Amino acid sequence: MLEPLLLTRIVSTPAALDTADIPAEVIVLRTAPDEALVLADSSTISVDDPHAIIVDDTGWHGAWMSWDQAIPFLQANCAWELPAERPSMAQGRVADAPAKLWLEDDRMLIVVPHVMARDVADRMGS
Amino acid sequence: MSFEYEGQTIPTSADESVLLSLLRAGIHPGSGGPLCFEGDCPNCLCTIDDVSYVRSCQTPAEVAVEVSPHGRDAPPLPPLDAGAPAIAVDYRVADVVVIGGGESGLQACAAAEANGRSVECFDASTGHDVVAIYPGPLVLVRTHGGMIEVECDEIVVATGAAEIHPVVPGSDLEGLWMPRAARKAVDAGLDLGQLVSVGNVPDALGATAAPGELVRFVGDHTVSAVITATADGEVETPCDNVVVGLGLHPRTGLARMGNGMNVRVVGDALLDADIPTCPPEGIACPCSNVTFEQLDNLHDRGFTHMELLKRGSLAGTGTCQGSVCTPYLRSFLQDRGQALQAPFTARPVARQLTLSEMAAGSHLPKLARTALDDVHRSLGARMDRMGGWWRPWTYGDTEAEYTAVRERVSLGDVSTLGKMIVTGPDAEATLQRIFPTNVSTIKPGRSRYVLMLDERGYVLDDGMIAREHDDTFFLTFTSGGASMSEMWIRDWSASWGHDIRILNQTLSLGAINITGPKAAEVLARATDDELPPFLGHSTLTIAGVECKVFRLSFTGELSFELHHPAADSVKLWTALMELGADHDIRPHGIEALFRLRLEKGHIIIGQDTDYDASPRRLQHEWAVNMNTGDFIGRTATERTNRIPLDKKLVGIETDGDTLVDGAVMWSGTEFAGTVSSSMWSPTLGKGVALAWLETVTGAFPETVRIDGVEARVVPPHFYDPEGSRARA
Amino acid sequence: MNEFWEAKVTLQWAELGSSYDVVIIGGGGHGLATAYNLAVKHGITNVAVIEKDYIGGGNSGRNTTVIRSNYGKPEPVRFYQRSLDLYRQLEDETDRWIMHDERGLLWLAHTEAGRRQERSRSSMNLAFGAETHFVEPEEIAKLAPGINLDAGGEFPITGGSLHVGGATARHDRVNWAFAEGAMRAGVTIVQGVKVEGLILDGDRVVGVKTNTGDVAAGTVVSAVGGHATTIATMANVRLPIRTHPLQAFVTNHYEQTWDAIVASNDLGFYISQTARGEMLGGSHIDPQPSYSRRSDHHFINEISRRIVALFPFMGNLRVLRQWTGICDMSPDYTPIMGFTSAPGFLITTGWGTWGFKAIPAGGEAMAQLIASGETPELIAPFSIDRFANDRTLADRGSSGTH
Amino acid sequence: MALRIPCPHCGTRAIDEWVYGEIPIVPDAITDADARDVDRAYFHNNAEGVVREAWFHLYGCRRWVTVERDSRTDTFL
Repeated sequence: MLEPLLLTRIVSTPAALDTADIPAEVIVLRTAPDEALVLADSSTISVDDPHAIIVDDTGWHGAWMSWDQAIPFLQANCAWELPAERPSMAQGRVADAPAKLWLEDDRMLIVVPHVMARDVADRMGS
Repeated sequence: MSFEYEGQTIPTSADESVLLSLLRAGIHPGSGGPLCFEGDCPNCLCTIDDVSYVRSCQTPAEVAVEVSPHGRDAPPLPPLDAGAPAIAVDYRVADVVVIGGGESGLQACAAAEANGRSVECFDASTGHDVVAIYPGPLVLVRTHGGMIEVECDEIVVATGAAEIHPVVPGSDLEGLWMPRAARKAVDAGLDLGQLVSVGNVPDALGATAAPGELVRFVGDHTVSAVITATADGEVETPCDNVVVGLGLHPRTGLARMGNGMNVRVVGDALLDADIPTCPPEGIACPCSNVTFEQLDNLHDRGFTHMELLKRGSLAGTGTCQGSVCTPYLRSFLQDRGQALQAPFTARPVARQLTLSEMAAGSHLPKLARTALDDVHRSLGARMDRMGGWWRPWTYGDTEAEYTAVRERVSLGDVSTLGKMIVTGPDAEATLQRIFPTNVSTIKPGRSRYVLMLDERGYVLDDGMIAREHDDTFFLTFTSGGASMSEMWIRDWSASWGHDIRILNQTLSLGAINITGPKAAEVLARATDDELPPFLGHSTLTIAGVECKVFRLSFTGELSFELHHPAADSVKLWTALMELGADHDIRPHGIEALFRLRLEKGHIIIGQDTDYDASPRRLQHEWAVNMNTGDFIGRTATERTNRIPLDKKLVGIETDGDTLVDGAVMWSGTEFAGTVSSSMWSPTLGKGVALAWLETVTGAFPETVRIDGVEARVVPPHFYDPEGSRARA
Repeated sequence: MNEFWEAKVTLQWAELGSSYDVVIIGGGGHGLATAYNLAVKHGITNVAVIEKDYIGGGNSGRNTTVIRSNYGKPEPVRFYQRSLDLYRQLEDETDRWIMHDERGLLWLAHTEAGRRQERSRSSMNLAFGAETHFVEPEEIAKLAPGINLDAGGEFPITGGSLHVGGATARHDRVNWAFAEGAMRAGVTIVQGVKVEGLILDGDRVVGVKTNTGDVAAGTVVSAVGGHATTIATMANVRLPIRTHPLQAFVTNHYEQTWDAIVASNDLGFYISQTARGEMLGGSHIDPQPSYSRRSDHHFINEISRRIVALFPFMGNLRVLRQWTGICDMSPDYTPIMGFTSAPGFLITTGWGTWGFKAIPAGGEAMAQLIASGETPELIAPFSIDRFANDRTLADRGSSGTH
Repeated sequence: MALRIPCPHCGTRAIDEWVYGEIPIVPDAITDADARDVDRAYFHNNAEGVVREAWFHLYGCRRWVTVERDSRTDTFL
């Protein structure tokens, strides 16, 4: 289920990230005030910070799951409570990996470092 | 429905406990003593389906297959070849957890729900055994289908009160009942024959009341009479069964376990405990088989503190965790002139669970795998756990791997290296203070080996700094040091108020080291671009993959480190293996790498360093520039440099045998240090080692003896000390 | 009937007086053994031990009772080997059964680096009087019955070291044996008395303030576990100590048929079966400095998984109880003993997770120091000055568990 | 899971997602430069009570967070 993703990582001032020029439909995982993982390649992105780091990043694998799939997986592999808002981003330990979750009304995206992907996939039962 | 008991098939019916089914069949499974039917006592313990110490009164008969009795004596360990069952876990979150589904528990549930709060309620009678309250707060529940962990904000303890057990002589006979158990037994249709009651027992049971106070029970294995004391002396009342009502003791174990957390106690669990009369003789603690005579003996010998009495006798340390004996230990000490003692500290777990149940939801720690993990395994590599990663230790022929590097060309997977971009207006200023080197003299396109020191002046990690542009640097760290180094730099740069951007790319980039005298030749087939000079770096397209190419050397041979997008690792590896096929290219594992670097005297952090490795001790003072400004470890280095040197990392050579890592060195009869890394060098035809040499009577010896072998102390650069091969 | 109540120990309590030659703060193993040695070996009997709760109620009664000397540096190997030797004769010396059981300790390696480490440990141990041998996995399978050498594929065993002198003893009985011996020789031991301050004359410590009154002292020794920093602060002494929780658990008791003592640094646990038949396990310290003795779920959840991975047969053992002690950790995982910058104030601390095994040698050395006024050679390397003097005893290989 | 630490970026998470970091305080009373250096490197306040400390959220934002905790009870304030 987990597939390689092409993401862009951005590190910049928080203010520049807040106002970054990223296409509206693109999912932005704001992993820290000064850092984001964007589900798009870097050519579509610009940030008003001359020192920003904007790099393509192939080091992540991800999977979309319906909530029917996600709920039992999370019950057995995630010991913290998801935020209630949709859409929203959440991150923390899932299946012992540092995971990023993108939560939508009818589905969820899980993103993990590729170096953990096989073990997370085992835990997903795939 | 049925289960097996000692070769006997015991029929059961739905909603019935193992204990009740056994009693119906005329079997008392425990080793005697009153039954409570509420899980409070150790008197109905069985081994059920390979698990001992199971309260048969709390186990539904329908889940049992094989039941066997065990008395007070220790049951055997499980068979050594037994497997561990997999137990499921269900993580839940609730505002309120209510423990106990009695009247007060249900009231608490209703009240919380009326306030719009989410509630989980657990009751042992429905198979939900709350076994612990942990910080969080977290409530741990055992069910017959697995474990439930609930994180919550508030816990309501509505566990009620336990009935106080008799501990008089004969209280280990069969045929004794607590009032609630007798009620359930009668309701379930058990025939209790001539039932006699002692103490405060509801009339509805229809028992014949024995007069006066309980003194002892009489019988052979099974009770046949109860002796009570009246104003007119002892009275013997014959019986088939006895029901004993001695008062209530609140079940506060879980509430005490949650002491200091948001725990509220309601209902009978709040009752003031009845303090029972302490009998002059009898078994105070049925779990550990402790008599009052023994308690008296200990008390007379100074074991007067309740905890010492417990530790001296082991009363209260058994299966029921003091549920039976605590009321009596308190009255025992009160009788002997002490103030009423508080019950023992309550610790998890309240009612036992197996290690497998305890492990539910946890997994063995997983290691990171590089993008080449499958490639290594398909090549037959034996993988080893190192620095948080699975790494190829050897592909099966370490000698051949070593030779490929020294004589031809070889690939190594160094994706595990820590990798970090540091940029921004203050990037140079930050690194200038992080590293003991003059960062300002590293020109764009160049790189430098660096140590990272802690505030004690000891080496935390080592790696490379490469300057890309004026304000942009790329750093590498050891495989195990990546996260620590990120934390270190983030912490310090923030404390200095520096304006920098940091990106840890350790998991994003793969890295392949191509090394050996033919490395440049093979690389040239993969790119039209010019390769960087020694200690230079540049961005090139290698076999169609964009790589940051660093030219440096850990093996002592010509080497290029190719950092590339992790998704391209397999493509790049495969292309290089094909391009080098005519040179018989082959990958080398860590074992070969460790030998190659040892011949060069390159240290490995953690193997050749301990927590007190200063640059001076490591003989790496060349990597510390005291003429730059303030760097972390500078003041410590200045301070410790004024202290005479006590040990240093040196080279050791022997003509004959290979030394063993960790071997102890002697100078005469004096300890002179230990070997940290060693090998037989096929290239040099001698044994070489790195070793920690200590001063002996104030001076460093020039020769040492190791396992009877004479060894020379030499500079730690055995192979190509001028470095001409790496620079070629 | 259980065998425990038969302890012949008699504890003779006395009232706390107002002046002693030596006042020892802390009635744990180290305080009691120091008092015992002062009185029995040096004839210094005007000694008081002040315990705030009950004797042996801190770490001395919470530890996992392993005795070993398989360290990675000459100084600790020598010291702990002395302790191991003293333990061997403690039953004869005190005429009290401490349930000493020398059965060998197996230290497991799961990696090539670990294998190397166990070889190093064996070399170092043999060089300084501790018997430790490197063993291959096949031998480990015999020494630790029921072991899964593959550990689920994740933690394959690559070798180990067998520390032949590794032993266990009953913690309470060790404490009581020293307490009884000290009391009989005239030492005053009091329980439930809390030291609330130290009496200073300039820099010099000349007594203690307690909740029951002031006590003058020629020498004050802090032998407290867990709260060493708090006591030292009263003497204006800074300690290189962080106090961390250490958790452990026991199962119910089973027939005593499993004779191994097994430790794995990589898996972070150690386990043995007690004389009473309980399986007793522990792990490394919690990461944060803390004085909380609260047991948590994460610890036992993880350690159970690791134990069961290595010893699947233990999966059906029932956990009876978990508990927590608080350990004073020094920066180099080695004790800190002896004089301080405050005259009249001595410390024995930094016992981390290995204080129990050090009790006999620690008490012996502290008593020698007090009696002679000079630091015995055996503990000279453990002086608090070593940090400023750049002579720490870093020992990466022994920094893990118990 | 266990003790939970509030992360301003990620929410409250169990302690096993974090790495502990001490915030050292060298007492003003220590004035000698070497003594201050040694104190900073080795000595600890190790206070029984409320302590200020840093935790690195390794499994989340990978940033240091400063928190206060009561070391007697392990309560995060």
